[in-house]
Amino acid sequence: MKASQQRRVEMLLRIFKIRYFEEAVKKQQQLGQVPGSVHLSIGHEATIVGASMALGKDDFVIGNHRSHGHPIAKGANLPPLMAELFGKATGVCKGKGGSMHLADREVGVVGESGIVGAGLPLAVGAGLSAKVRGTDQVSLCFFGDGASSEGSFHESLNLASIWDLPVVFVCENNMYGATSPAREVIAVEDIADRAAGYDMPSEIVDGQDADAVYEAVNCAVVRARKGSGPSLVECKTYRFGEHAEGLIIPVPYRDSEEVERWKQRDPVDLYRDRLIRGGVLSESQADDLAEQAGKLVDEAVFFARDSEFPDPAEAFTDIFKMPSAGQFEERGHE
Amino acid sequence: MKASQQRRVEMLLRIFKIRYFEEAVKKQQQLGQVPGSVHLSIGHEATIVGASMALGKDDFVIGNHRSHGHPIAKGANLPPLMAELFGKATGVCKGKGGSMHLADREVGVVGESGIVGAGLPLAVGAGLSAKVRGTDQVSLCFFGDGASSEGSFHESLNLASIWDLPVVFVCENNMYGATSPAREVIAVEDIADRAAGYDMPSEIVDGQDADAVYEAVNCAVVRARKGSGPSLVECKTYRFGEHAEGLIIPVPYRDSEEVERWKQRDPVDLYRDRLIRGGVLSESQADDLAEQAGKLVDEAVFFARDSEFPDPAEAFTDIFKMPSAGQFEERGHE
Amino acid sequence: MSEISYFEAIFQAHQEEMIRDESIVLIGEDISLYTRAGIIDSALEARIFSTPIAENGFCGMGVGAALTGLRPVVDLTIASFVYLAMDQIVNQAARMRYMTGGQGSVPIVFRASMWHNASNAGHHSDRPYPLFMGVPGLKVVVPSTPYDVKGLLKAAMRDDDPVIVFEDNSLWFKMGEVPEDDYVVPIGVADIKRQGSDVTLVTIGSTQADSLAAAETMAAEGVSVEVIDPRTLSPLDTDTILGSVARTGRLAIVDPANRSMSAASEISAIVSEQVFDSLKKPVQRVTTPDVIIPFSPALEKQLYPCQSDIEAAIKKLF
Amino acid sequence: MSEISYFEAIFQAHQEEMIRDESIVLIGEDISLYTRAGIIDSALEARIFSTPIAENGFCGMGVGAALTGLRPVVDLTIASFVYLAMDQIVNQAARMRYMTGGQGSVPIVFRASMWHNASNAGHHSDRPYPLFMGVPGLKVVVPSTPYDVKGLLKAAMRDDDPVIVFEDNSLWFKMGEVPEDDYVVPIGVADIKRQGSDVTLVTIGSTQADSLAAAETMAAEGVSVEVIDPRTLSPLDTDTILGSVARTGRLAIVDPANRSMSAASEISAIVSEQVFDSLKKPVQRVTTPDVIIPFSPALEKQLYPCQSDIEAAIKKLF
Ligand SMILES: Cc1ncc(C[n+]2csc(CCOP(=O)(O)OP(=O)(O)O)c2C)c(N)n1
Ligand SMILES: Cc1ncc(C[n+]2csc(CCOP(=O)(O)OP(=O)(O)O)c2C)c(N)n1
Ligand SMILES: [Mg+2]
Ligand SMILES: [Mg+2]
Repeated sequence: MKASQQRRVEMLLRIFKIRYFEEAVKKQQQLGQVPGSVHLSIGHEATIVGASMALGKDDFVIGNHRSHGHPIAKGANLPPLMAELFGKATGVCKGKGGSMHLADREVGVVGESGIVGAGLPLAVGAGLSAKVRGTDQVSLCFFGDGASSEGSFHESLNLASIWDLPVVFVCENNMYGATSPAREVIAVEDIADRAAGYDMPSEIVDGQDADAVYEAVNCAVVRARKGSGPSLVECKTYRFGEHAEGLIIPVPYRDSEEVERWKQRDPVDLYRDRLIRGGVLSESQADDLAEQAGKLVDEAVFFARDSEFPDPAEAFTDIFKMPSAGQFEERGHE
Repeated sequence: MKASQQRRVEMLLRIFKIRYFEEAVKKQQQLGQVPGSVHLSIGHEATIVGASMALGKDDFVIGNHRSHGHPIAKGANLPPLMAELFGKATGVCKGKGGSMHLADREVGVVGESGIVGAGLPLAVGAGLSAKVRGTDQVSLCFFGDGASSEGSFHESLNLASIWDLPVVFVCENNMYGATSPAREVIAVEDIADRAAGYDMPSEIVDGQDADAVYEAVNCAVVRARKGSGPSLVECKTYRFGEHAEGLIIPVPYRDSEEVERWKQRDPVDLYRDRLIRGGVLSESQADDLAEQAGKLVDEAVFFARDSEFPDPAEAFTDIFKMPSAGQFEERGHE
Repeated sequence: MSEISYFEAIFQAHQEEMIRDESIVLIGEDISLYTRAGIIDSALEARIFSTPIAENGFCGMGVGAALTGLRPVVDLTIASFVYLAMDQIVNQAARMRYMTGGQGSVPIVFRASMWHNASNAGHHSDRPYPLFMGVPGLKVVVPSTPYDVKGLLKAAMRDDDPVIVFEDNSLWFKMGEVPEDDYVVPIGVADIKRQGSDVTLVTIGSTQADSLAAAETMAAEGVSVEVIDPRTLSPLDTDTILGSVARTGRLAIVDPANRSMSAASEISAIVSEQVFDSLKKPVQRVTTPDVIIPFSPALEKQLYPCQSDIEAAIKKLF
Repeated sequence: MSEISYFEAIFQAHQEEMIRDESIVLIGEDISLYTRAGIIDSALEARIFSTPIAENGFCGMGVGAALTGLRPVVDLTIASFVYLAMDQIVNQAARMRYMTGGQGSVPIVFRASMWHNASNAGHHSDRPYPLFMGVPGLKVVVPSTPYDVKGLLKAAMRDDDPVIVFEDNSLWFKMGEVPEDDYVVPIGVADIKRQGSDVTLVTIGSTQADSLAAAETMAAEGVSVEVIDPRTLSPLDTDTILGSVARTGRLAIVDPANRSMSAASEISAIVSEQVFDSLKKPVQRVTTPDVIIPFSPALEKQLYPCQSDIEAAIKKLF
């Protein structure tokens, strides 16, 4: 099923939001406001938004280390996300999770994992939960080409398939896992070729085309929702920047020509132009959308910047929901 | 390539050896001579022997928990194997390994693992070793249908494929992992269907037909030896007895009709009859072979029975090859 | 009260809690046997997921289900298989609440049965609870009686945090009194199995019977031994242990795990730190030595702490 | 002698040993960078296997290769990923020699770099060496200086047993003297980094600098602190530690791991057991508290043992 025009406009807005959010994060990281290193989604926006908008509000999303975009695409408020990246108390995870763990339960983003591949079993579990509880929720898992080499990929696809769980596996295949080219470390060119080994339908789509991603994922979601089981959607995409900002990689590992070629297909421009050309919105409406997104991102940065750091004692809360006697006497030093 | 007549006779001999060995183990287990529980190969003999005889003396084999047959098929001496199962000092592993870990380096059986699926990466490593050292050795890994659900299966096949390692993956698909029917826990009927996901050739063979297994594995071995990479051979077989002798399973989980149907295709009878019908040997020659195998097994049992238990202090050796200061003061009690 | 086995107690807990709470599901290998063998009522079948052999995958599936409204009980069967699922247990189950700033709860129970002293050799004989005692966010219990295993499993299933329960295969057929009525054994509370005044003997899991027997023998020699079963190893009920040692001044810890990095080591360190001045003699650890478990009974049987080892350790305290 | 960084020392060890011994191969994620970035001579490229993201698989591959004639050095990169490969490390690498009755050797080196105090949060900040100290068959080293890391890595690569080396990311750019000539630091031998007579301070890994600084400060206050780096945690050089404590009667242990089940706990237990009568005061453990590592520097920075913590602990010993 195709997205409605209204939804497509919202998709463009969210694509803008992710792009500007990530650009702001990059800048703030360089300014020393965002501690640690950050894995940006720039280049992946069409995949992320196309897939997420094919879900309903109550559906579940599980992300990975490159997941700033996932909650945004699912409709999250930006300020708590940005504040999290700043390590502030107002962060969506109170400053405890950070860049690689931007869970936002408000919009169904259940968890994100800094451990490559670890999200896939979690997504299967969310699917199991929907099935057992008798809801029609669907669980969507984002993972990279690199993650598809982990044993957890195999175990998860098999588990989801044997019980026909409502899970959609979305591979953001950007052709590299850190510096390792997929063609050198993955025995097949298309991850989708592995779906047959789990008796699972799969589809390969242009990950720079938000509509194409939406349609493929929507089809998988419909299938999952009616109890027909999981699917694998492979989105061919590309990361425009470094593996992580704040992490030095001493030598180039991608052809600059390859990078340039992909940048020609910038998902922001592609989708903006398509909607304008298709008469969905005018150029100035598109500019308004972009401006709106930019404002929201700016506000998020201000919010993050103006928020307080958490009280050091917060380091010792949230370990257990139901604490038992005796464990937490020791505190850190000031 | 087909096996020579001489080799086929040796194959029959080894099939007999395994069958009688396992029958003896079962009996000795019941008599209390073999401690713990034992996973017998009865029913799998044609697969084990067909595959192992397709290897050369210097090739590597990695087994699993159901691996009494693997060293025998590779040409091992029976007495140290039986003594191991008795927990005696003369055992091939000095009584330290037992039934689930009958490694026998003399015949290239590098290791066997009580951890389902753990042998696959080891086999890939042996293949890597052959490649790096520039030998033409091949590494063959036996594993069950159940093991194919482990992440290690996926990781191993991918690793072997990307570097074209000389590895042959032999699945002994007996349709059950302990009490779990493959059809309920594995999303595809044929494990071989998964090979395509690793750009790997695969073949499905009748695991009760030693010649068919030999030919398929031989083909994979030739391919591996000439540097063309790994293969997957799936052998459809059946275990005639319980998952493990010495372990109580409270309810039946297999159709007795199914069990009977498979027992009609006893690999010992099938191969014996085929060789006789094919004029490879006479009935009395076949009986002689059987008798020879029986004698060797009897001798192994006597050897095991008459051997000493290890000195208790042996529990503390072989932990390290190069011990360092200070670690082993404490001893057990007498 | 009725007299039931440790094994029965485990499954009474399952059955009763599954009836009480519809969100409990069971996940594990070969567990369709539970209903087929009549161990659990077949009316509960739809909530029993008999899995492929994929420990990391199905543990992670349990975590995902726990995060989204279920209360999974995940059976790892033999404790030696925990190594395969460490990532999901440590990195995900135990950390998810914290890393999400409290947004996500992980009410999951992992069960692992320790098999040892039965010639199962190096890949099936571990007692790996110490590995999990240093994992913040995870509760670790090691029940030693039918009463405790039923009560602790029930508490674990009602807990909103992840709990890993190390059962003991060698206790399956041990009988014990269990109340007819619903009860739980609270997590984090030790039990004084025998009162005493001269020596504190902390005993973990299956070593309890030998510890109590040793206490009896020592009583005959005029030494009064207090036997404490921590039951929960994390969070540890240090109050009970420290209180006892403060009175007795003498401590031996019996722990079937390997000596190095054992629960005994941790308890020893805590006690030395907190009530050093009460200690009359060095704390004694009675453990399995640092070996891989061998197959042959001639090698294996000697390894685990037994009554005479415990008595010897107590004597060293005087 | 020349002055090089910890990072350089690591790769000098690799390069020199790979040239010395053709059977050494490197296995790990993204390590094709080694030659491409000129960290290792590109002539050695053919023995460098840059892997897919499959920790259990490639660790097991290393074990299989070690069993059949190679000497693999397997890089797990960040130490928090060890959980994924526990089965191959614990059940296979460490146990294979024993379970085969000595038929198989596993000359393998696992490397894992500990990243902490850099806002990498809960999935990338572990210091998990304690998990491996209770694993018989495995040697555990935690080098803290360029000299030690080079010498211990070389020793590990020449060892016929599996060795896991926990490097420390925060030390990468620390400089130190290293001999021009070939040398090894023997596994299992502690190093007295500073002589002293009043207090024994055992320091692990990256806490050494703060420990030495604290010792200096205390010296100014008239307290003579002996600083010992065990370097190897398993097998532990108990002789050196016990000998020192027998002289000083006072012990503090600085360990960047979480408090419960830390190396500090084990050392405390051993010391209390063996030289109880020498101890004048309870052993002090200076550790990271039992928390998951948070992302925000406001939460994280306070957690690790620092100089003032160490000084406070030393003061408690009087
Ligand atoms: C288990 C594990 N191994 C290794 C890493 C280090 N690491 C972080 S991201 C990454 C690459 C992931 O590649 P992919 O899955 O393709 O995602 P991408 O970064 O390309 O979006 C690696 C190796 C990790 N975080 N977790
Ligand atoms: C990691 C692990 N999980 C579970 C087990 C328990 N177990 C032993 S054998 C077995 C079934 C294995 O099935 P399969 O691989 O098909 O081999 P088969 O026994 O049928 O020959 C199971 C579940 C184990 N030994 N290791
Ligand atoms: Mg990628
Ligand atoms: Mg099977």
